[in-house]
Amino acid sequence: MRYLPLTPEDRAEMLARVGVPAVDALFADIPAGTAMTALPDLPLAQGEWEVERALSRLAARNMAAGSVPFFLGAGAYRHHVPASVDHLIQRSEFLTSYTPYQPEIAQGTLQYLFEFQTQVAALTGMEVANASMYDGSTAAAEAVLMAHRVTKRRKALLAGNLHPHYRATIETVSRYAQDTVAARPAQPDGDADLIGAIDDTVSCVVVQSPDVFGHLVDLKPIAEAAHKAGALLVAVVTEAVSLGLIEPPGAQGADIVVGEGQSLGNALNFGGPYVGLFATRLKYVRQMPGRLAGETVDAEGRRGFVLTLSTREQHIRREKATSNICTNSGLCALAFTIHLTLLGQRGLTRLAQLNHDAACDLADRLAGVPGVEVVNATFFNEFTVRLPAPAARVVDLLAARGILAGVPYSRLAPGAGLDDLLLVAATEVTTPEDRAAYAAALAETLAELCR
Amino acid sequence: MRYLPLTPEDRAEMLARVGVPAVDALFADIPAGTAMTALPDLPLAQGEWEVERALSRLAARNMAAGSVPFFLGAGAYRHHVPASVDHLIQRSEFLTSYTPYQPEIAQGTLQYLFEFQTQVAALTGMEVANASMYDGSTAAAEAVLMAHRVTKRRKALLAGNLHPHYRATIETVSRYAQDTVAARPAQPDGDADLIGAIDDTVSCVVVQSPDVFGHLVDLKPIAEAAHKAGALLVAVVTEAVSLGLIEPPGAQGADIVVGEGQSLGNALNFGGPYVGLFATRLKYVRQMPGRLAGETVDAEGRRGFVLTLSTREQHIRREKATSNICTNSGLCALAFTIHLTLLGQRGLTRLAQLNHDAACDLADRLAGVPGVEVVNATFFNEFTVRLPAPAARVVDLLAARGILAGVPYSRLAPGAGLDDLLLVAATEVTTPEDRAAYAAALAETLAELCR
Amino acid sequence: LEEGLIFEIGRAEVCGVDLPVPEGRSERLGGLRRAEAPDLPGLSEPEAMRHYVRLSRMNYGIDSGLFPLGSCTMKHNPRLNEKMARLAGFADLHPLQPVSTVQGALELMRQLSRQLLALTGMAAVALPPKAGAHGELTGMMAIKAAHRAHGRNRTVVLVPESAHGTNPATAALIGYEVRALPARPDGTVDVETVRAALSPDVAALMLTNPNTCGLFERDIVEIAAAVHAAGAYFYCDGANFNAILGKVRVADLGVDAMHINLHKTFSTPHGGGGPGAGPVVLSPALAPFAPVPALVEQDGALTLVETEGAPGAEQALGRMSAFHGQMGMFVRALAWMLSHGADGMRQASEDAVLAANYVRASLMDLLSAPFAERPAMHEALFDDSWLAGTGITTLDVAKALIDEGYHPMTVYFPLVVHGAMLIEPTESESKASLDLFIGALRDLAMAAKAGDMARFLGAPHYAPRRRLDETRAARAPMLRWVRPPSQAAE
Amino acid sequence: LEEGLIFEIGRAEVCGVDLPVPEGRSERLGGLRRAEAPDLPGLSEPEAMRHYVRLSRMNYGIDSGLFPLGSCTMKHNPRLNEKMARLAGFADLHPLQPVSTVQGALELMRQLSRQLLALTGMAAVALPPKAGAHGELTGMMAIKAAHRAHGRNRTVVLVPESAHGTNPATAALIGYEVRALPARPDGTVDVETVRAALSPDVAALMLTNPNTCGLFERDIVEIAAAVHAAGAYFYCDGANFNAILGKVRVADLGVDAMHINLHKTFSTPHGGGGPGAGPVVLSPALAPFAPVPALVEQDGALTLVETEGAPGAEQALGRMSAFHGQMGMFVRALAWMLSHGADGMRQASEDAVLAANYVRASLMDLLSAPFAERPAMHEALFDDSWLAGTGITTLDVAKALIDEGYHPMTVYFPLVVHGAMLIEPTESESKASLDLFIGALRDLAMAAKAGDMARFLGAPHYAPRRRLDETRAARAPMLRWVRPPSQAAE
Repeated sequence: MRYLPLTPEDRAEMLARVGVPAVDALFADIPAGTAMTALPDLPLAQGEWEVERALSRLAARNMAAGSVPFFLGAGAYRHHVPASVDHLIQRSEFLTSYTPYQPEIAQGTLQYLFEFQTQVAALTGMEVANASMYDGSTAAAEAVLMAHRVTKRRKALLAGNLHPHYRATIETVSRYAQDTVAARPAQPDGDADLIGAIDDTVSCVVVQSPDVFGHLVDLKPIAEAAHKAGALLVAVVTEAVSLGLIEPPGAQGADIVVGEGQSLGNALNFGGPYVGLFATRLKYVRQMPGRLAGETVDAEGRRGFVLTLSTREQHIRREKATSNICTNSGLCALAFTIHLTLLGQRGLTRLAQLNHDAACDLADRLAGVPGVEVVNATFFNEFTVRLPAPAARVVDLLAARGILAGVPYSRLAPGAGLDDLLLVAATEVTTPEDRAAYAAALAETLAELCR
Repeated sequence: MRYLPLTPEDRAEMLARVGVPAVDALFADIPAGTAMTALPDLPLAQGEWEVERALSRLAARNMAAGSVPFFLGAGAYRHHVPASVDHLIQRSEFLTSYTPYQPEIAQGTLQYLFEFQTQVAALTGMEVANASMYDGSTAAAEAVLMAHRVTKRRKALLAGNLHPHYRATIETVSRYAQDTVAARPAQPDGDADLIGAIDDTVSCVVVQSPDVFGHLVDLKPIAEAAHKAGALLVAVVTEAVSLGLIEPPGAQGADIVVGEGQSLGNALNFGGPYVGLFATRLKYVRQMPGRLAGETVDAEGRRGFVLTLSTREQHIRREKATSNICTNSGLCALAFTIHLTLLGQRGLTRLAQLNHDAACDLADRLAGVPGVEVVNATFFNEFTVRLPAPAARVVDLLAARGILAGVPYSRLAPGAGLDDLLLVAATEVTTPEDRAAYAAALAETLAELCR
Repeated sequence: LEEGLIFEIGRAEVCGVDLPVPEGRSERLGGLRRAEAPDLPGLSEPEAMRHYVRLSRMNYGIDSGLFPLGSCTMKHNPRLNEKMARLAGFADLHPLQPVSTVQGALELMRQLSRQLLALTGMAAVALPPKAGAHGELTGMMAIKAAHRAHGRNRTVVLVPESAHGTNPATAALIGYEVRALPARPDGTVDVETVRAALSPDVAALMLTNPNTCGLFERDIVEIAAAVHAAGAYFYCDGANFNAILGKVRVADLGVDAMHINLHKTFSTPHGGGGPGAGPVVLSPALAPFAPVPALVEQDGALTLVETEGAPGAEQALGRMSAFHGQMGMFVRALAWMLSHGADGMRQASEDAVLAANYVRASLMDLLSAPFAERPAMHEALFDDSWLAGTGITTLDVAKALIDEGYHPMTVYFPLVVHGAMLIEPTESESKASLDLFIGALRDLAMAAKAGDMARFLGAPHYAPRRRLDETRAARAPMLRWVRPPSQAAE
Repeated sequence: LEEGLIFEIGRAEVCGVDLPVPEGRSERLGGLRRAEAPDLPGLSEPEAMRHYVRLSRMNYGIDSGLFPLGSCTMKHNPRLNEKMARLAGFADLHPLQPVSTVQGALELMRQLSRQLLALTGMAAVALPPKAGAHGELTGMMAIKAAHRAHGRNRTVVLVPESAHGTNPATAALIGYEVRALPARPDGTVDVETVRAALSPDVAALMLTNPNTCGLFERDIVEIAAAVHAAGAYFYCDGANFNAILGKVRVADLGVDAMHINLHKTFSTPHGGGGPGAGPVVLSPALAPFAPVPALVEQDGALTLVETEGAPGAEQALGRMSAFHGQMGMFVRALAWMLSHGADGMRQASEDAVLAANYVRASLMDLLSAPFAERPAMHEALFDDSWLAGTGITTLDVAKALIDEGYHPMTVYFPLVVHGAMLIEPTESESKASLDLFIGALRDLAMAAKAGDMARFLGAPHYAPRRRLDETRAARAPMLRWVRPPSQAAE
């Protein structure tokens, strides 16, 4: 087997050193009757070429986003990632290393994590950020738990237009942690009355902007109201690129900002791995979950980096830890950092503007399709249209024509009575031809459906 | 522009240091009237994504070999290359380094070249090999020039079944170097009378085995005859994998072995880059072209490697050099070496056997197609069939059906009167289903053509 | 050459990505345009390449040498798997595309599930968890959900002292009281200890098997029976699953839930600390409570049940994250499984266990190995009693090992032995490599005993950095770069 | 840790590739089966990965730092280009597939040709040559073919003393007598020198422009006119084309043939010494003699003329190699051209030239720069007169530069100055990087003048190897590993 270097002769010599006659003697502690006598019922070893062929065939049975006009968002966005990013993250020394427990030979990892933390803080307008979380949704759930710790309250208020999957993720953890969640109903035209729902039992208000329907939310009044009630504002950003154009939550009074960083450096990957962003104010740093890289010096006084404040963490604190998380998304964070380093503030701003332009153009085109209403007055690169037919049905029909048209809201929240809404995103890789093809196909499809 | 780090401010500061007002002052030596005042008539700079899209579209207009049943050979073979090979050759330190002129910081390159040389020598059964040539055909031309130097004769005898492109390459160089080439006519059933053509005016006999039609050639009697006439035997191998199963030319008396190494580690690449193999006897080493890595020690006595015997080369010897070659195929040689290291002798032998088995099976299947005659009694992984219709026409018809059926001999040598011959190859990646599909499609196509 | 931070070497006006000039259409930002661009200096592409290549060269990876971090399973990462995960048909799929357009991806998830079920004998698998600890959380939630569904309100979870810190942290996160169980002298948990700790309050036992001392819990079947008899569930931490692939199915041991670290046992790269993937396998008792999204077959096609309570997920415990899980890791893990096959996976476990025992046997005369009366599984544990009186600590040995060209072993874990050194060689090492490593450790051990203090106390001497001041980092945390006041923000 | 050779660490029975067991069909090898397997030890995949990763870490590349090898043009290698060259639609094409199945590949070759022709103003381009020297050979053969076609038998080729060694070697290879031309004091060739050397025997002049001293040959138009007037052709060595992209078209200078190193000017990676690619552009006078295969358009489709004498290649000089050229390099070069565009290519040349002049201007006070009265093109030349009396040589300076973290410059070339140091920074370096490099060289220069011999004579001190004994290597060449007699061949 190509991955196993030991030969039968090696094994025999090693067994002799160990002093047992056969390898099964080493498994003698497996209780009688449970040790497997036959191989598992699975195929035998295959060569690289056979495996490559089998998996390539599976891959070919999917409609790759890049092969068709593509308009999906809802928390995962298709951007162009420079080839250098993917090359660099595959460097052995990054790819095959582990959590930098031994900083003297892990400065590469530690320094990029420090760079990542600084970038995330700058992007979100916050004072400090951690070294990444699993993804945006789990970061949001951790933010709620952290808000509970900070405020010593145990009830979170969720805005109605929080991504339903994020809401479900928060609700699930809360349910098992015996915390309370007050979730407002979805409001496709904007959750205008959120502030009225804030009271002094609430640990935090969780608000997404751009929200799930694409509306930009002015966080300042919400932050004010939350702070007045002794609660924290947790801002959620599911499209990191939006921060290139939109006032950052930190500047609007957010206490914790969580986000999905997939848009920078990372592929769609059918949902994972992604990279969660988590930033907060310095005063809350010891309540923050996740790993942190910090600056220090070595025995010769040279700058170096280490994992720090690990007394918050589970391998030291065990059941008293701030979170049970130990693995983060190191390699995805590296991709994020390299991509953002290549962009710099100039590139990011331009990229964000290109996204906004593409979405504005698409909105204008779709608004021109008979029967279609663009719901949003504001948006970044994603908005909602109201269709004269069930959105899921329209999406299926357009997929059959080779257009991936968006995310029906009903896919995220079936039974919410919003089956006519379709979330539509456009990014810098959406061409004018793609947008024209979409508008034309949508017009035809609707005409057929509503005939 | 993303690849150019200088900013306008940088340029201004640098110009100030240089002491000129504008960059055009540095181009003042361009003769008046010839300096370009406008940009060349070419598109302006494009982003990575635009370039990727444009080239991907061009790529999509080709029929990739792996996407269809595929049976071409004739000097370039489709094998499976392990993913680790391509990963390793893309390591920055290999990919972006140069000829190891400074051995102290190029031991990586020098050591793999030394490993390559040793592998090529073992594979061909020769005493010494160089650090690679451009490809097999140019290596063959260099071998002829070397034979002239060694024997002080200037006439090469080429076997009739040498690959026509190799023959043309040798003839071209020879024509301009004012040397003579005696090339025998192609003999699809085997060049039986080659020995009779050897005389003492000949510097070398150039024989390919397996020859262009796939026949295995017993080199021993040819070597004997050549040596008796004071000539060298130059053996040509266009399929390196064959050396896993076939007696190496070195063991059969060859004086120089040249070959195409593409089969190991390298993709088809539409013809290049490939990697030329060049091996000879130790006594001729100072007449050998190309770079050589040699073992030595450093100032502390540790083993190390350097480029050596460079007094043969053009950067020292100028017009008296053994060849004008300075660039070799370093990275392709590295791919060859890694692939062969992964295979080892066990893997190579098995790989070669699988190729032979596939070809035997294919020959049997095609022999069963009405009107088709398999010409060969012996072959490795490629053989010749005689068709009842022009091979080029049959190949075109099968391509239209999505089968790449082989190389018509007329493509290599139009006007040779051998238009009914088709060269057909099978390798380890040719599946039984591919072979069955080929036989069936060939039968149908011939039936239609000959109706 | 030292390598600065991007904030020191980058510049605001530099950009390493060429983008068209935006047309600047009518803006629909509702007055929320960012007032000030973020302070993010850029690098041109050549500068960025060099920066990160240089950083990488300050790291140590599996391809640099043996990486014996115990409990982390640093095995070979095949590049085939990287290539497969990057096929457009996997990497370039949006999680919310119509299921009709992702049938190959769903089929891959099904094949992965089948492999995991065949290897464990369990009834169901939940793929969404994004790492081991996330898998633990999912499994423990399923246990809580099951108790609730049966109207039981149990409050205590039993965890052995030797457990990974994530075990108690996870149990505490969802409101359980954690009670620690001591090990018996041979390093394993005695069924009697468990019996004594069980009560009607106990919701579950969390046990790592093979455990963090590198031993197989030989009473495990009796323990499981006792747990079940007390109406509790048995959670198994699968971090060390690598030792027993194809040797025993955890279902046959009585396990109710176990997470599987795809980045350990199935070799998806550790990536400097993630991303991981932690699917959880469940017994028939817990299977109904698996989270959404769940993969189901309907009318010959595969689909996803994405909402709790929907048909097929009536009792689902909820949702663990936004999408379906770590698809990129699924592809890599399945490629590893198909490459090894049933035979290769069993061989891998045998080789990993053999290698650990070989290391232990080769060092026992110089180092002190607790619990050595039992066979080791895939890791070899030493304590620091062999260093007594030398003035050298486990940490010093670890740092000195860096100077020998190796990554150190895991140190000070598990907590149950003093000055622990936990060595996991994995099945990826050749005998020659193991012998070199053993030689290096033997050499160090003799130097320590001979009193060669300088070699240890100042170590590492030959790394990109000398020993780093972790106390200082924690006392006055500097967690981001701050632009010096002398530089105007650009 | 030292890294052995694969022959030392590998074993005959180990294989890192899993292949099915052959069925062993009836053999058709005609008795020529190999008697003995080649002595090629194998490595498992993890061992092979580690071996070559470790070897790579003993190398220096562009991504490691500034790589100022003069005349080699070590510029940034974009990874986009690597990705594009690996698209199955390019990499997985057989050169002899029916042309109907490779129209995209042929279109790519056409686009590359158009770029090269637009940049040079020439009439035709031959893509097949596989490297610069191969391009020279092709160009010189075209010249010989043209003379022959016109019934001229000319025997002499003029080559300046400063030329690359490949120039005289190429001319000699095809039977020309090489006559060297001296340069005038400012480092360039005087048209009068050329006129004096021209005669009815002269077939061609080979001139590098910009030349190897880093200067633009300012008499080049007159030189070309003189050459043409004498019935000879003007071959231009295009190794330094990088300096003049978009600044001047060589056709306007009177050039008849010039090879272009795609691996220099157009950034296809040098790869440790290849593969390269050396297309040749030709004037109208030489265009008919371009080698086969030639790309032509027929009935709206592209096709290849592959046989000399065939329609479209009636006067072709012959065939240079088996197939159509370095397709993999064509893709990379075109990606580079499209990325830069006309504007970016001109900017690249300007930046490269500016960087070289900046380096020269920043070092002139300490080092000695011959020919400094003329602007440098894209490389800065120094000689060793500044080292006079120090006992330190150019080679010592080069090796000391290694200790500063840099690859040395080109040394002892061109031959026309004593102890030459030829520095080519390229357009890929930031000003900060140039300043660091300049600082390192200034520091070394001052150390040399201060007599700090140890820093030079023993250098490099901090490289994987100390200075290597090249004399020993050449005197008793060991060109392959030989199994020690003590080991039986396995």
